[in-house]
Amino acid sequence: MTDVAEGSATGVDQAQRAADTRGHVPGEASMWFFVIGDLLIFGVYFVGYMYFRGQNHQLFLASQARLNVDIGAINTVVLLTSSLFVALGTAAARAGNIAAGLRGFWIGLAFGAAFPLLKMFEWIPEITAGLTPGTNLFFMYYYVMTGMHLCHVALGLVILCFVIRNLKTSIPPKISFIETGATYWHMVDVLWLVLFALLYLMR
Amino acid sequence: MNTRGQRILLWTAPPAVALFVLAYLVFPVFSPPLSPTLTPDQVAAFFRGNVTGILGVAILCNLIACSLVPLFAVTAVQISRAATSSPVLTYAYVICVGVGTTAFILADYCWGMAAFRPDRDPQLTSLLNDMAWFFFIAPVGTIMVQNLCFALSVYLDDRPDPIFPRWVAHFNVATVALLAPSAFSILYKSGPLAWNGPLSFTLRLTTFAVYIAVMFWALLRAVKQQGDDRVVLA
Amino acid sequence: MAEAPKAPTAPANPATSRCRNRKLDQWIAFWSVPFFFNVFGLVFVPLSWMMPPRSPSSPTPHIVEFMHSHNLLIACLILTLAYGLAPVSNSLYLIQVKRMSVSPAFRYSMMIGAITGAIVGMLFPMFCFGLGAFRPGYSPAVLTMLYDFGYLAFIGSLGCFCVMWMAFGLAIILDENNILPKWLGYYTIWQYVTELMAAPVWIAKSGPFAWNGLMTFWFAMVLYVSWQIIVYVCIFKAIKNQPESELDNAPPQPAPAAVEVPSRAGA
Amino acid sequence: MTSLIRNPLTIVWALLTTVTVASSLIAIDGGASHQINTTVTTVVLLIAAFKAHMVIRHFMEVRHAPVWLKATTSGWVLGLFALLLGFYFAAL
Repeated sequence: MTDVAEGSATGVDQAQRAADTRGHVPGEASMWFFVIGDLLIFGVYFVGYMYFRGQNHQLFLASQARLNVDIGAINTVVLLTSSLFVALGTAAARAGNIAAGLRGFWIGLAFGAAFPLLKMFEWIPEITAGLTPGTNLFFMYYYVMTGMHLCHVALGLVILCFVIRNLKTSIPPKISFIETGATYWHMVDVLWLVLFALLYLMR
Repeated sequence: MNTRGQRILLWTAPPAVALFVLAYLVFPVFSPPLSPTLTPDQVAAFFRGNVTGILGVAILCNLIACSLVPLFAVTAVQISRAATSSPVLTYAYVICVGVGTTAFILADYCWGMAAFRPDRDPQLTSLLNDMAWFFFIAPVGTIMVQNLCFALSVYLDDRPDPIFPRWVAHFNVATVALLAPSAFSILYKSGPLAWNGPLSFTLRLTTFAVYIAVMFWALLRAVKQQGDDRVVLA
Repeated sequence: MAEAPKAPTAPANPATSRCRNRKLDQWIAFWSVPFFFNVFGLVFVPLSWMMPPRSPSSPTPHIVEFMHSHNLLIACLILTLAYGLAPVSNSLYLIQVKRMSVSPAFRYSMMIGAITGAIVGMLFPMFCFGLGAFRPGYSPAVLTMLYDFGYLAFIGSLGCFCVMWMAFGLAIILDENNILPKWLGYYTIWQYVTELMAAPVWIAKSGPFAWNGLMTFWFAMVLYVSWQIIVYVCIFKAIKNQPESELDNAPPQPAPAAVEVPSRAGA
Repeated sequence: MTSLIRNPLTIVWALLTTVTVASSLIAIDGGASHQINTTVTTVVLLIAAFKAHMVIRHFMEVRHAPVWLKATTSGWVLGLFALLLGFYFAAL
């Protein structure tokens, strides 16, 4: 993964200051292709959920009542905090403060790792209570969308580990790769914010 | 890198062929081949009456199902020596071998499964028998493409001393034409194209036997000529 | 172990005596792809109406009637003759991955994924449909099982294709020879992630997550078809742009004064 | 530590956390009977849109990005939430 940024890193670094006035694409442009694509794919899922919810409001409301809003809200804050430290770490690394950058990414990784754990505390009681994807359409959406999101979280944690390795081993660190990893992680955050509103909160 | 390994692998083919011939000769389903027009009850009765023979051959074929793979693997190596621009034909050949061999194994499983519990519902025994025949006779698509890939690599090799003589390629194209009719066994329950008919069954198996013999000879010759030439790994 | 074909930098021998197209093998393999996919599409949609998929919850008489339609047999026949071209279309990915600066493990994973995928995703479901039409005497219970088996194996066979596309996407992203564009690698990764979303077809019998559902079939199909077309366009460009000197059958370099092509030197 | 607190990113984070808690409370208060509640839904979705916008702008640093990226991401947020609210109200 670290090799991804190799080619363009130095060039981007030097060009970065000059380009700041016109606007700087954080991370690699090809990664943005992935991020926007992913946002669109999830967008289709969100709109599909809303459409099918409209067909059967009562079923969705009744099923929604069985979710654990507390863990959902805690998870939202956990991801937001993780994103904050990743953003702080990125800014520090860009400013040349490697130690602060590493600290930011480590704390971000720790908060990020708490997300799947909390998810398990949420899912396992639900599954043992008989609420499986086969229960009804709401729970199918619930498990598919949160499951997909969890896959993204897992991939994001792996990417954060590579970013930390990059910060530790390469001097100077490859800023474009760090930004790419951070961008992906924030996208995971954005998707969760929408999921939280759609699955847990709306009435 | 000398060619000893290739020669060893090639010589595993004759004993494998001998075992296949043995399996063919003692397999009750093939003497004569079961007619597709049998009713489920007749099929079930046949399987009840021949449990030992069918299970014995199913077990044997389970063990030797992949034993011709070394011959195909050596063919793939020789294809990759041809003067083509990329290993595309080698890769296609290898994937085709994997798919074709698995189809054969599935056929063997279905026959074994039918004989394992012969007092099963006749409907299911008949279904397993049909499925076995489908997998055994019909899926000629991969071996056709496989032989075409081989033939193409020979045709495209325009060096003055090609690896294979031209007629081997012509022969491979001819086998493609001769194997194609057995795909039609899906459509017919009687006549020459049914799975027990002369075109689908006899012609197909004869062609395959001759093909293996010819390729064995051609590969022996090619490996011998290869000598110390290095092979580029695909 | 990275086997980047170290292309000799000297320009190709201008006196290319043999005027035929050196990449003929790649082009023949490439043009079999549109042929194969068209046959595939024609057989599944207008000939047999296997696709778009019928509902998993359709009443048994409808299933029985569908499984008895003679066109399923003809579809099965055509596919049996043509399915050997699927390995050719897969080997086109493999030759491009071979040119990349990544480990051979990537293309070997893809090769194994292609082998297993062709069996469980194509040959087996095809025969499930064919068998029902072949012998009209089967009981409705058996026919329903074949129907389920056919559709679930066809639409719900995930792992083999996932490993293939994961290896393909990663290879593109990690490659340093720029054989295929980087964004295609990311595109492949999200195509692969969407494929995971087909898992609910094993649970839902109706609605958007059934095997004929809006999410699991239609949405995945739109993504897949556009991805597949773009991949082949990129592969077309990659074959076209491959320099002559990098080919396995590149003309012998004048420098070592080789008398004849020793044995596909150069790669 | 003071630099961390005064950092604009931290202020954004504090804002986001506050609205998260607020939207959870609104939902719990307003939807205890699990009836359709258009006010709660509208507020909650608008808060989510705001949060997504803030994360994209500030954490993803799209604020400093070229116009095409700003337009695409804002277009996604606007389009998505317009569609969500549209489908929600259309089905009432």
